[in-house]
Amino acid sequence: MKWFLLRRLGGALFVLLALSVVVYAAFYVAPGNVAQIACGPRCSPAQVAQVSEQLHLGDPLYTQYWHFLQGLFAGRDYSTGTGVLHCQAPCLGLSYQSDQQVTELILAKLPATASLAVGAFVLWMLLGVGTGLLSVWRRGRLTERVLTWITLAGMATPVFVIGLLLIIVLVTALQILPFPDYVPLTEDPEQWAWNLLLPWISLALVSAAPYARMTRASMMETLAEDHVRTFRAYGVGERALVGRHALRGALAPVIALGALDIGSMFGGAVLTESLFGIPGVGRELVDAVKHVDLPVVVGLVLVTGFFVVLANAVADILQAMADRRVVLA
Amino acid sequence: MRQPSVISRRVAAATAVLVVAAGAAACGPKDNKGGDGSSGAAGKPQKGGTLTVLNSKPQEDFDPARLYTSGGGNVPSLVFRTLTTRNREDGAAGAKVVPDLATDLGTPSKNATVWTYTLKDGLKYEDGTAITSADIKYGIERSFAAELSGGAPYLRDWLIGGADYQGPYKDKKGLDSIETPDAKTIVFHLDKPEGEFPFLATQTQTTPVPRAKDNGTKYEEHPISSGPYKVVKNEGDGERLILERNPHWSASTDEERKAYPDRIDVRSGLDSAVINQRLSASQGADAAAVTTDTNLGPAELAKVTGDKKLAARVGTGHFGYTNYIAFNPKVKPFDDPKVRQAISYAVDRSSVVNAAGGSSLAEPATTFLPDQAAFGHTPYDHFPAGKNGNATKAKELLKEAGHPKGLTVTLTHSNDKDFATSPEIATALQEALKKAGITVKLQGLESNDYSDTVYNLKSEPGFFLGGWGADWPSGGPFFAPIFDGRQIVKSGYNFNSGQLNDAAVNKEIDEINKLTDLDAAAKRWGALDKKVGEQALTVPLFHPVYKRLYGESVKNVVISDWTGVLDISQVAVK
Amino acid sequence: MSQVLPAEGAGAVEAPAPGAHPFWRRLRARRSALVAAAIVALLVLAALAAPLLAGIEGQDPTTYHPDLVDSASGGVPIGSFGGISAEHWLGVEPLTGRDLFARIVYGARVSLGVALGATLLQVIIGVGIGLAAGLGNRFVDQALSRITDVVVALPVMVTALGALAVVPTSFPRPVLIAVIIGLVGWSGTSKIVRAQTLSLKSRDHVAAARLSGWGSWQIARRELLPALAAPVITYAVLLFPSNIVVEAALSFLGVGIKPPTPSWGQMLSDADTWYQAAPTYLLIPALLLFVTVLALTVLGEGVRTALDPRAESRLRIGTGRKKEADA
Amino acid sequence: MSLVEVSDLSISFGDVRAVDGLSFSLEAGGALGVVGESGSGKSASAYALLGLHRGTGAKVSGSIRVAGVDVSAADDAELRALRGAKAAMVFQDPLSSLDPYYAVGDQIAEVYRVHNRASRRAARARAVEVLDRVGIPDAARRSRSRPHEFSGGMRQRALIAMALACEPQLLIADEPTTALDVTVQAQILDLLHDLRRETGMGLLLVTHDVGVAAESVDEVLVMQSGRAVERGPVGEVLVAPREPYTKALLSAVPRVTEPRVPSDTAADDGEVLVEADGVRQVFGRGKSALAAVDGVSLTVRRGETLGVVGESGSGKTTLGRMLVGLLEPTEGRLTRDARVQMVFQDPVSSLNPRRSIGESVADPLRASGQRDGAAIRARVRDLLARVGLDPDSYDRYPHEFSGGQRQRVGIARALAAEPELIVCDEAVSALDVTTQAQVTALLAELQRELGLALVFIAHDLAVVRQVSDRVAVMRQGRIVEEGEVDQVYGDPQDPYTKQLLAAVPALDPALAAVRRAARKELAAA
Repeated sequence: MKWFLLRRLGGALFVLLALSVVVYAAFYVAPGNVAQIACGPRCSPAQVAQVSEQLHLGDPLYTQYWHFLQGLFAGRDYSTGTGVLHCQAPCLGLSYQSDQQVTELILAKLPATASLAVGAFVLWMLLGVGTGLLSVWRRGRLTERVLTWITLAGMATPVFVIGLLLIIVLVTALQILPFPDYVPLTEDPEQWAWNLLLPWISLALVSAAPYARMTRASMMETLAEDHVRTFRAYGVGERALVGRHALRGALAPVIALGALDIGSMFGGAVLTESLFGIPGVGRELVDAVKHVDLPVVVGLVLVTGFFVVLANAVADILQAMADRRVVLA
Repeated sequence: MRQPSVISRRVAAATAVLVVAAGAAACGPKDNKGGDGSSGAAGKPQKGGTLTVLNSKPQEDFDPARLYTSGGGNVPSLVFRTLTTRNREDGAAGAKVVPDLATDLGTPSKNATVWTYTLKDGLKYEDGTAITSADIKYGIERSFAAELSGGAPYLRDWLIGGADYQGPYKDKKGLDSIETPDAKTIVFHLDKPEGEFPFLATQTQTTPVPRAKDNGTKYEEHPISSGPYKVVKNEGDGERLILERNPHWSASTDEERKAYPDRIDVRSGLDSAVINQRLSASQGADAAAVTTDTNLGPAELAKVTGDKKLAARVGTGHFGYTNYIAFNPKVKPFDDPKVRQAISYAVDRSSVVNAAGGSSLAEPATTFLPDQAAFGHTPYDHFPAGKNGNATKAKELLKEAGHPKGLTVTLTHSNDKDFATSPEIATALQEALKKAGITVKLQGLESNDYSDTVYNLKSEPGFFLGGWGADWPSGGPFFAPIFDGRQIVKSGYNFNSGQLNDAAVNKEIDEINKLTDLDAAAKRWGALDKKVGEQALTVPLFHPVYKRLYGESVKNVVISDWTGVLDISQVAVK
Repeated sequence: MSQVLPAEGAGAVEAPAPGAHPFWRRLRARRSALVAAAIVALLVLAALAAPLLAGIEGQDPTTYHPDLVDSASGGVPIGSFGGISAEHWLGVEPLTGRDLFARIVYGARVSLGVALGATLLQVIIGVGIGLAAGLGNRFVDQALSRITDVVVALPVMVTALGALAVVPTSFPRPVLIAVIIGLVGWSGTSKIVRAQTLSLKSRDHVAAARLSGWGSWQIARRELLPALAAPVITYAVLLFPSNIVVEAALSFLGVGIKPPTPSWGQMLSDADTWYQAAPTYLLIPALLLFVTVLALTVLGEGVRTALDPRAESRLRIGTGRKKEADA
Repeated sequence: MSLVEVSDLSISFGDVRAVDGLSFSLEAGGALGVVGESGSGKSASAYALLGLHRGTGAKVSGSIRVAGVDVSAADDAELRALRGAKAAMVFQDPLSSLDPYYAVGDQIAEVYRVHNRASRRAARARAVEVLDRVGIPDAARRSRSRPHEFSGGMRQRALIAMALACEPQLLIADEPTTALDVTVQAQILDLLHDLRRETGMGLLLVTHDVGVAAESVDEVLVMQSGRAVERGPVGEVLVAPREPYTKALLSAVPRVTEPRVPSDTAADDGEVLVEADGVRQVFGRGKSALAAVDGVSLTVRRGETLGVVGESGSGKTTLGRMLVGLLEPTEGRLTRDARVQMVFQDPVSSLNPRRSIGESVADPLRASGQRDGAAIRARVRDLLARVGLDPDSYDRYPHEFSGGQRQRVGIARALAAEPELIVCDEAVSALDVTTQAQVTALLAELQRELGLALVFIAHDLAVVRQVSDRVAVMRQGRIVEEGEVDQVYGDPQDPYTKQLLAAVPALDPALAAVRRAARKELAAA
């Protein structure tokens, strides 16, 4: 287990560093005069040159990257004009656009994204697993066929289509829900939930389908396994068979998938955030990329990557813990 | 992604320079101008209450040195007083410049190269200390520091020694061309006559900054207020800004700012759709809400138009801005005036206006200067295209130019969905020119790439969509950067896309700049525009119109032609 | 980083009996799959015959009709249901008055074409990398797996924007989008192929082929590729609709297909704000996208069950992640 | 009334009729062995006794009474009351038959509580009790382990303990020892024997292995294609079978006690084809490294057959793969001066299901550079005929053949490369005994004709004795004993060899009893 975690950590570090190199290289060749952007459109060439020097934009790529790494592991100092701003490790640098520390900026955006992800996760897990179990319970009957079609429809609908349709129906026509306007949980929990309901539902509807299908398939497979047969042959009732002996094994891959999905969603559900105007990580990424705000992009990619990698590891561990036959080595 | 607001951070500013910090303008509906000059909820405006401002763009860089505003901006103007400021009145009257910290608009020397200002008595910061002319000098000097870049270029261009000055952090000695003989007097020495200096003095760079409180790039977190409100909370780099009354501000020294609400809560980072949705719902705190940066998009306008109650809560503003086609005559075939004229004839302004959001959001333009007296607007239409373009005339000209079989050209535009230089406009032109036998290929660039490409002499395409806005309502900053031969920038952003370097034009610009009678100057700008228009270096397309919703209990809505947006220093919520 | 994807050595998909055609028989037996196939065929035909169809209608996708929209009220189409009429079968676009039917059929070309190209690329890269990782030694496998991890963690948005910025604008945009989606989305295929390869590699008939004297390449070609066909096709059929969604998502976010080329996602993106003023403008591409993806998914299901009735749980298909296009 | 009464039982799965008009009965306390080759319907019949076909879509007709319950008429509750309490079942694969997520003791307790009103604690105590009874050492502690922490034999004991938990009148054992090594098999069979004597429960033992039946039951029922062929006391049926099928079956069973007919091709001075010198094969690295083969030296000479015998995990398959070159030894020297080929264990996976068998057989020809299609086809036809297949079956696919036929195809493919040595890795283990006999006969014939050397790897001591000239006994990656086959089998020197040989079930029930006693002594000593 210890070795497994260590190796995982090493792998994750590699992936993250590789990601940052890729992004650095891509943006280095990308057009967009960063110094001019940072300085403002009417800056004189001399001023642009000053800004460029201040941001170390004239340095070769590897030097810039080295500074980035230094910041990441040791922290970096920036001049405020009258003094020095120390950006503590892990320092992802300052945004070209707003001079804000990237770490602070991302931390400020994370709660919205996390709210979106966690709520949607809970909803789609309930919906997906519930639907899956229901269709196993009612297998071979009309209910199962109807559920199969509903899940297929869910899989076929992009989140922005479902979201827009829900806006038309729930916001415009029926006026049941407000147009989402993110309110921090700390500010007003009720409004927080009320405003996020629409995005949650949208995400849950499109995301639940694979879970329903997986739950169903996995349950069917597990119910056919030898050990379930054993307990059936010993007079154990169907309910106990499903609840005690099938569900646990069947849900392991479902939960692992859930971990993966929520992990990647922590990196920003770009579409949902854009559609509903939720000020989260995903929207920030779109914005930063459009404005060649390299430190923010790199920071966000690293954070996103971190969550993906973390989710993968968690998924593996969950699966292994659920299934003791798998040895973590 | 909702329709992006007109403003998207500093970057987009290249095309919408001024719109950026001022927040786009909205003057009272044109047809509604005669009345008492203000609209909004009925009843006498009273002090008190909280005004909510719902914005998409955060008030980042809330530092007077870094702000690029027209007339001191909207939210910034609540905190930062300047030497002069804009007249807070509806419509054309609002396009005038009036004194703020200073007692008058400044005393020019004979040739308008030296400007002297005297401060009013009893001016205080939020901490009760007195405002001195040295603080104004220091504030201006700060704006030269590379750390605090972002402001307009004029101080650098006009002040003697400004081009080389690096700001007070690197250069402790200061800028000699600003003198403060005593605590109340400040004198500016310019390297050439500038009759419009009072306009420049409205920008936040002339806000006093006490040297002792300056902490560089961190100053934006809590800038020291000289205005009616002070910053009590600044979260997320200007995403949430809470302003409360500054007890040391005195209405007796400030004729412009009404400052009715007790508290101003600026919430930004909101999606433009959310802002408009909330304003139209006008629920709870949103009833006392306005926006200073989010227009109604065409789709939203369509919805609002159908609802009388909502329509009554829409402010309409005009702001000096022109969207146009720019030519680079160094690129064939645009070196041939006939080709440029042919295109001028061929454009279908009604399609273009539709693509820009329809006739309520855009007015067709045939002049480069905006349709406002302050700019000295002189009507002309040298190449009458009518409503839908004159393809016949265009074809004739093309034939004369030696292109009897038509032409194939590339039109560069931005990929932003901003209804200005966006693909929709480009496609509308593509369709119109097709009728005149001109095949247009579209080259859409991402916004940064677009600015870098079209505003750079080295990469400037021959045929592209551009836009230009006023730093202040006058011909100077509107006309000169585009047509003054000495403002062709070799490295860096160049806005004289037509690369016009005509001695006569340059000379006339210099002559007008010497005038300190701004009305007289305006007339000459208008005449010059008409003259230069003959060269067909640009094809003016339309002037945008801004529509803004405001909450139900918002009173005293004042929209000047300077900013085009309701002035929150005038708004009352009680 | 492993996936919930096929557990290693979970047993390669058993071959369907060659020679006989139980695949077609099983596929035909599913009525839903047949209906879906018919819809897909119709869409493909419509896309191929776009100029013809628009010609029959008498419209084209680019001509502006400024007279068909109400300019003063923001450019709403004049007439009910977004200006549906005998001349404009699905109405016209707000602001421009362009014909929606023509844009829809031309848009189908782009949406389907991009998705097809992207899917092919994903399959080719995925099979290549997966095979190499499965057959290669420990080092090769590790290296390729790490590369796969990086690709998995790379947001498609960043890649798209990076590529859009670097590649000259003269490069055809739909091709570029297909390439980007292809380059970012092959990891699923490669993981399946790698797992299957590892499983197949341990099979005795592969050992027998080695003893017969074949080299690695010939073994891959003769013994592995045919066995990989079923799982890969199965996966690819489901990748296809999800690629349509990714293209739509990119266009929706404004980093995909550029006007005036119509694509469904880009139309949706334009229609986004019009849900109140001109609902048909939004509903038409939305429904079409829905029907297309649904039909393709149902068809994919059919193909999958026909190819391998037992594979249900092994493949992880179209997760929320993919939909989010954040992969 | 009999404990089990089955009359006219028929079971069909879709179009396939698995059991066809089967009738038998078992008295209380009796032990019946149901013996048959694969597909004879023996397991399906056993499942029917507990009504396990219910809800699977299988059609069951006829009457079944078990411990007084009419299984076909009983409702779900009655059936559940029967299952586990009155009749309990032990399955073939003990690992997959236990729930991997729960401790073994908990699983037994759960079953106990289904049928008895008992507290959790009491149920756990009962679980420990039965675990102790089936010989799990330190049962209280081990009851908290999960199945994967047990060895194969322990798991089967645990399953038996579960069966014992409710003191059933009938124990149904479906191939209870097939997945186990021969020494473990002997222990389990002895355990079953003891339990039966002690508790007086009836035993229905389903097995393909006649030897296993001989060891454990009083009566046998021989099944073929869903029908009963012969039934009688074990001593009679196995010693003096009446029916031809039974006779054929018994004659095909290799006997470990029977000396081999010496082969005429083997010669001590034959040319050395393969020589291994201290070869090792290590899998994994660091702490998890495992030496599958740990220093083996041997030689194979032209024309001889070397048997390699060992239990699972002894390294014999790894050794075989090294001999043909599919694996490179981690250490040691291996010289190969001959063309070698291999015949694999699994007739399903050893042929590519997507290619016709002709193509598979032609592989070595094509790989060696032959391009002439007609010549290849002709050669393949010869080869197919040589291994006893229809030469015209070139274009047919593996799934159209039976296991034995596929193994013949595998042999033809090996022959196509004109090898001098063929390594047969458990080449007949997956086959029924009758087929097994045919294939071994074919191999012997080919060896005689072509002067081939064979390395015959198997876990079945009897088969190895039948075919080999020399034999090597492997254990934990090493050869513990090697020598002339009759000498090793007749007079084993190594204690492990002795143990192995003692564990082999005898076909003669009388002998089986003697050997059981001997095993006891050996264990006690």
